[in-house]
Amino acid sequence: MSIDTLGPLLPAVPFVAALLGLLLPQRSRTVAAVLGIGGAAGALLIAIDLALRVDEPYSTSVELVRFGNLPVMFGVLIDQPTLLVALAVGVVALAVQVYSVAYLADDDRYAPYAAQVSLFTAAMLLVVVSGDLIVLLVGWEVMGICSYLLIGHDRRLPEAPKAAVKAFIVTRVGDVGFLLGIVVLGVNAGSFQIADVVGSPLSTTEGTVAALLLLAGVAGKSAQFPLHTWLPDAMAGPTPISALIHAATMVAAGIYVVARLYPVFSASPVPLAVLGVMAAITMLLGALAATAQDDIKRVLAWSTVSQLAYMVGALAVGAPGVALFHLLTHAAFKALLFLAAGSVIHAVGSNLMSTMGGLRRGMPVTFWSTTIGLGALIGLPPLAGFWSKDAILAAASEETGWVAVLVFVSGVVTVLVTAWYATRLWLRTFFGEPRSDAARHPHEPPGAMAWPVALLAVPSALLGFAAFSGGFETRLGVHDLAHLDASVLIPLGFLAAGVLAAWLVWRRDTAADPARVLGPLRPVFANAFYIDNVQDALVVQPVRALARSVRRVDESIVDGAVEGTGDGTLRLGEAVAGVHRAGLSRAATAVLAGALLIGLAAVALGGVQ
Amino acid sequence: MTTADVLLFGLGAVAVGAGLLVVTTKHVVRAGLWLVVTLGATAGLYLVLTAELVAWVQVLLYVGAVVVLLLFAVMLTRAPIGVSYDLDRPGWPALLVGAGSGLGLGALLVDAYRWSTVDLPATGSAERLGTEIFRSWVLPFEVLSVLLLAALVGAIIVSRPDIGERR
Amino acid sequence: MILVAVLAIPAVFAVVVALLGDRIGRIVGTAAATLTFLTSLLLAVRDDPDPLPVGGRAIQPWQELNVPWVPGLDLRFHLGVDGISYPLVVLTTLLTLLCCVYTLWMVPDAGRGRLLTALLLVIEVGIVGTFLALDLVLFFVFFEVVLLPMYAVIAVWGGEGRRHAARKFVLYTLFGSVLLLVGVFTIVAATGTADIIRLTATSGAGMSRTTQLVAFVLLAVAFAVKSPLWPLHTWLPDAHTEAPTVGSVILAGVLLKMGTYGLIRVAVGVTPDGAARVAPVLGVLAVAAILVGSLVCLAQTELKRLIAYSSVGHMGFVLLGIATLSAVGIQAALIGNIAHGLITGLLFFLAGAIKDRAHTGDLTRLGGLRETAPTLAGILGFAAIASLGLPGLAGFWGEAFAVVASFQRGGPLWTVLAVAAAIGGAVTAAYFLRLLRKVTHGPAAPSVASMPRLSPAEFVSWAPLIVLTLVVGLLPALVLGMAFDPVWSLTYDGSLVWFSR
Amino acid sequence: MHPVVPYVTAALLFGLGVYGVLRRRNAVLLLMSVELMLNAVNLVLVTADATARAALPATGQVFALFVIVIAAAEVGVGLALVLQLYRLHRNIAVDTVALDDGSLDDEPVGVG
Repeated sequence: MSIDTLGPLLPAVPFVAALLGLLLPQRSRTVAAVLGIGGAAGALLIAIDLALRVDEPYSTSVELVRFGNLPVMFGVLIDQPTLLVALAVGVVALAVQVYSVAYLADDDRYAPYAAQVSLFTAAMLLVVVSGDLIVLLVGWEVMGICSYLLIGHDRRLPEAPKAAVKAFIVTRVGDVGFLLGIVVLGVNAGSFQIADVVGSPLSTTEGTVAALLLLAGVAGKSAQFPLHTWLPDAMAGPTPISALIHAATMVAAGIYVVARLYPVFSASPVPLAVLGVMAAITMLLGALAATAQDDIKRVLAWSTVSQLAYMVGALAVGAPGVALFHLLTHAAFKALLFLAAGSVIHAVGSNLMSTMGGLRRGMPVTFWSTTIGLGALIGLPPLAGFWSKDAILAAASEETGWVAVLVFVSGVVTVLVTAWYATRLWLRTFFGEPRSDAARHPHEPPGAMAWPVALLAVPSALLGFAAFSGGFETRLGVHDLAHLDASVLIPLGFLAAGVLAAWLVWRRDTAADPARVLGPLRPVFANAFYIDNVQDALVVQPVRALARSVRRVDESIVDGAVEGTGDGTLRLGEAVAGVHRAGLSRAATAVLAGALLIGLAAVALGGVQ
Repeated sequence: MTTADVLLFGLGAVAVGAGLLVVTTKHVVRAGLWLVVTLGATAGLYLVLTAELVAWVQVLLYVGAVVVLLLFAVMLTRAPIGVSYDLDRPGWPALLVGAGSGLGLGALLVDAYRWSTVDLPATGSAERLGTEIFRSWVLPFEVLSVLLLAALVGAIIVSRPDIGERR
Repeated sequence: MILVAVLAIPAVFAVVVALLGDRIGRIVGTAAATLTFLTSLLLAVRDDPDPLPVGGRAIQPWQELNVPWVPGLDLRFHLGVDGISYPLVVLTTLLTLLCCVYTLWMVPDAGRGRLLTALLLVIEVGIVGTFLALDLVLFFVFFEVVLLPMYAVIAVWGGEGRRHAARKFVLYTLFGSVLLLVGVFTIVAATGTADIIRLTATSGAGMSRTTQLVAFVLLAVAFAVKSPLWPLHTWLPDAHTEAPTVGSVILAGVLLKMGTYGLIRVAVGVTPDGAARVAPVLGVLAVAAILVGSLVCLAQTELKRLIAYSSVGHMGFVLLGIATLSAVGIQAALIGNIAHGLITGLLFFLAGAIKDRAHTGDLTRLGGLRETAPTLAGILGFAAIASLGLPGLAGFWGEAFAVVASFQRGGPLWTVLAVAAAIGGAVTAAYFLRLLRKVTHGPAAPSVASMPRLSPAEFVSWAPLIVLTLVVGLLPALVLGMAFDPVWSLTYDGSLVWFSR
Repeated sequence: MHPVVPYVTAALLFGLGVYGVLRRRNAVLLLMSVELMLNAVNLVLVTADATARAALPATGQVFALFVIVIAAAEVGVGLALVLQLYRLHRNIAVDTVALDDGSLDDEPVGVG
């Protein structure tokens, strides 16, 4: 089949699977599973086929609708990074679908779940391949709704609906900026095609405004400061969802879109500076918050926030290719970590690390895959994370300007903190005495859960070496992606320090939580500097109060005015009737006086002619 | 100033004076009597204006019947013979409207006729008026008779409590 | 002759249905509605297949009927359909058909069902007539025909406070119609003709700028009452809350569109200069409608009232689109109309179903619907998500491109309006998700404990709306393809920046 | 003769009649004032016979007769009403008569 039809087919296959899945009655699990996995596998195969056959970027477009002089074209713009990201999405989606079959074995609403995951995959692929900003926005928001639906999937968790609404609202607030950014670009370029938008000349002010507006949407979707508060709460969703949506794909979409529209951002220094500052703050914020979490999924969530900040940092220092490289490696090892965490939770029955401990004997496969994942996360040399994080730090060091310095410094400090919380997680989960009876005799998860985890361990380990192959580098548009030289020693030093510190603190009392060392800072980190409460106080409560007052105003004044006119006329009627209810004599006087006045008027007017 | 004018002036003054007393006297019965004087003066005016039949009809009907009827009413409603002080209401609206209309009309008519003179028409004797009425005014005449009949029957029904018991 | 048929069939059958027995009446009424729907589809057939494009702003109706109606008063029975009115006519006939099907099984308790069906057919005549009329006086006549049957529907089959609501609805709309009448007379007196085609072609046929301004203001206020623009909207929540399910669907689905359609066809078409001068005010009020509508919904506690106020918000977007007076804006308004008709129609069907089953519309006493009635909860979720303007569903195009049009108009005012409208979109998402969390999520509330299953009537009447919302969302060209040329000519080749001309 | 004299007399009489109607509380005196007004009108009619050029001769006087007849009928009915009013209220003060609130329908105040 020609690549022109393959392009649009990429999002179409999972979309069709999703539609069919949604129409199925809820009980048919097997059909739903087949549809889900089939959709994901189909997408992956198409991605692989496209990756093999496409070597230079091509685009197709057919006019979807024309608003005045602004056409909206449905079509694809496929270039090398697109295919790599599409591959990553395909792999992770397939792994999650397979994993979910076993993970949600006891869940009776599996069919809509699988369909919603397929719908999500379709939306993500649409964002990845779409050549038109409006169609990209369609995928962008459908992803948001799927994340809302899937977070609220688990009925047993009371906080799930609230987390789902929060996730969607925070991203939707970001998307207001995203829509306005697209509108600015579209109106300026006269069309929403990415090629036209990137090509058309932008005045600096307009470019900066558009870039900053897009940044709002990216900050919302990729959980960057200040719109990051929804991601930790999104852990209320089932774990495979956290792996797919809140680790690998959706949150990475923001980074991907910035990379795709990079000329708009690099046109003027201001957006890059904002990116840099945002990255620096979020990196540290995420890492520090992760150190004090007791729930294993929340640790990984905060780690995702900080890793995404790395990618944003790479974008800030003018290296979109490196950011995408880290995106790919992060997708692999973070999905692995989440799925492994899912297996651990499945075995232990609770998310809290305080109830785990000593699981390495009972769950060897999960133990080793988590070790690889954590190693990649902290940037242990042979693993993928080391190469991509090192590339970011190298890019930051080569770039001049305060933004690069800021990114480099915060990057290096974050390496230290990441190493610390990763080792803490590793030790508390798999070493020391089991702290609950479920942890005493853990069992390896069933095959359908173990295999995806094992498969994902492969790219987490080996993807770094791909940086050496020429083809991979050209695809990312970066010259020497991976290089070993003196500058790599600095992060390695910080890494070793972090691991050692965590190990030493843990060794003194294997049962206790190393986070106790933080002392008074612990609650601050646990609540992520109370940003969530601040946001709630500064934004949510005032809006609710405004809503109540607007409603009161609307119902009392505007409606009051209308009802008032009604009652007013009634009262006026009664008043006039009252005047007429006079005694005989007053009436007589009135009549005769009236007659006299009319006579006089007649004479006066009559006399006028 | 012919004799007619002098008579007109005199009788007019008498009529107006008596009228004033009708409306201002405190004695109910005296008001009735002053009314008789006014109507008589007006009858005189008609005579001066050569309207004989109207004058005599006036005297016959008005003074004879209507005033007597009014006096009957005064007696039936047991009006006090002497002075009674509750006869009048606040004067200013009445004065305002009364004077306004009287003087207004007067001014209008004075402005209309100034001091022009006109000769008196042929005497309105009985047979002239009779032929006139029964030649061109027969229909109003008949209607009026029906009206009179209806009015008096109505008056009887209204005034007698035992006829037309509604409840 | 299809034009006459589309009006004649419902009119005649309305009388027939009123005379028949209850059950048969409703069946015959539904058959009539089906026939009208099919006939309305035939309206797309053009009189002459390839019309030579006549320049300027003239309307080129696909089918036209121009016959003297009252020669003495020079009134003409002038009907015509084109790209702008066709989708609205089809939407009207479809919604009326669905409502008749709904009343086929879900017999309203008060009064006799067949009278309700008959009234629906009469309302259909009025609305379709308004969309087809190309003569100002005829437009006003059909505009008024809708009023009394709607009053009857609300007053007889409504909820507890139906009398007050119905009275308020009629008097408020009548206030608007009086202004419309004065506006129509001003135009006819000034130009001597009531023919919309000629008036649009000559852009107000020589009316002086002040008369155009006065005429536009009168017409705009009348249409603002009908398609509720913010300060004139307070009849809507009461009417919608008290109306029976079918009444609310028709009221929200198409009655509001008469206002916006009138604004496009009559106000902007006939008095463009007046429109250009009043457009900023209209824009500001439209954005106020969006913000106030969505904020009030955020604090609303009754289900149907919330959906009614959401209509104020959505129509705010449509009116913003119209206020920009550009081709993008008016096309956004047109698809916003259709989308709102479909989605809010579905929402009111659902709200009616929930209220009939749970006997309460109070959000605090509803909850956990998805535990006891998963399909109903699922469809409510779909409708709410469609209504909050999720891209990929019908609601998105109208709202997004209203923002685009407002931004494209340029200037500080319109940019601020665009930003405010976009923020309104976010608040819309907030209150719809709050609605879903309160109604569907959480443990099953006692009022929702025993929910009877969905009856076939409900499925049949809702399915077309769901499918159409998805299809129009994915393929907006269905609605906008045909509307492009008339809108392009209506707005002086796309960018009616009048005063710069 | 100078018509202005009877006209002015009539006008003054009419003014006095109006004054009387509005001033008097006693129903009978009210009727007397009405008689005054009617007489004023009659006087104008008769005088008009002399001054106006009418198509038919002596129309003024004919109308004067008709007015007298009507006046008689009016006084008859008026007095019947006054009697009934007196029977109901024991006094015939005009300003206690309320026009609409149905106070006339209540039971007559003890006869005698």
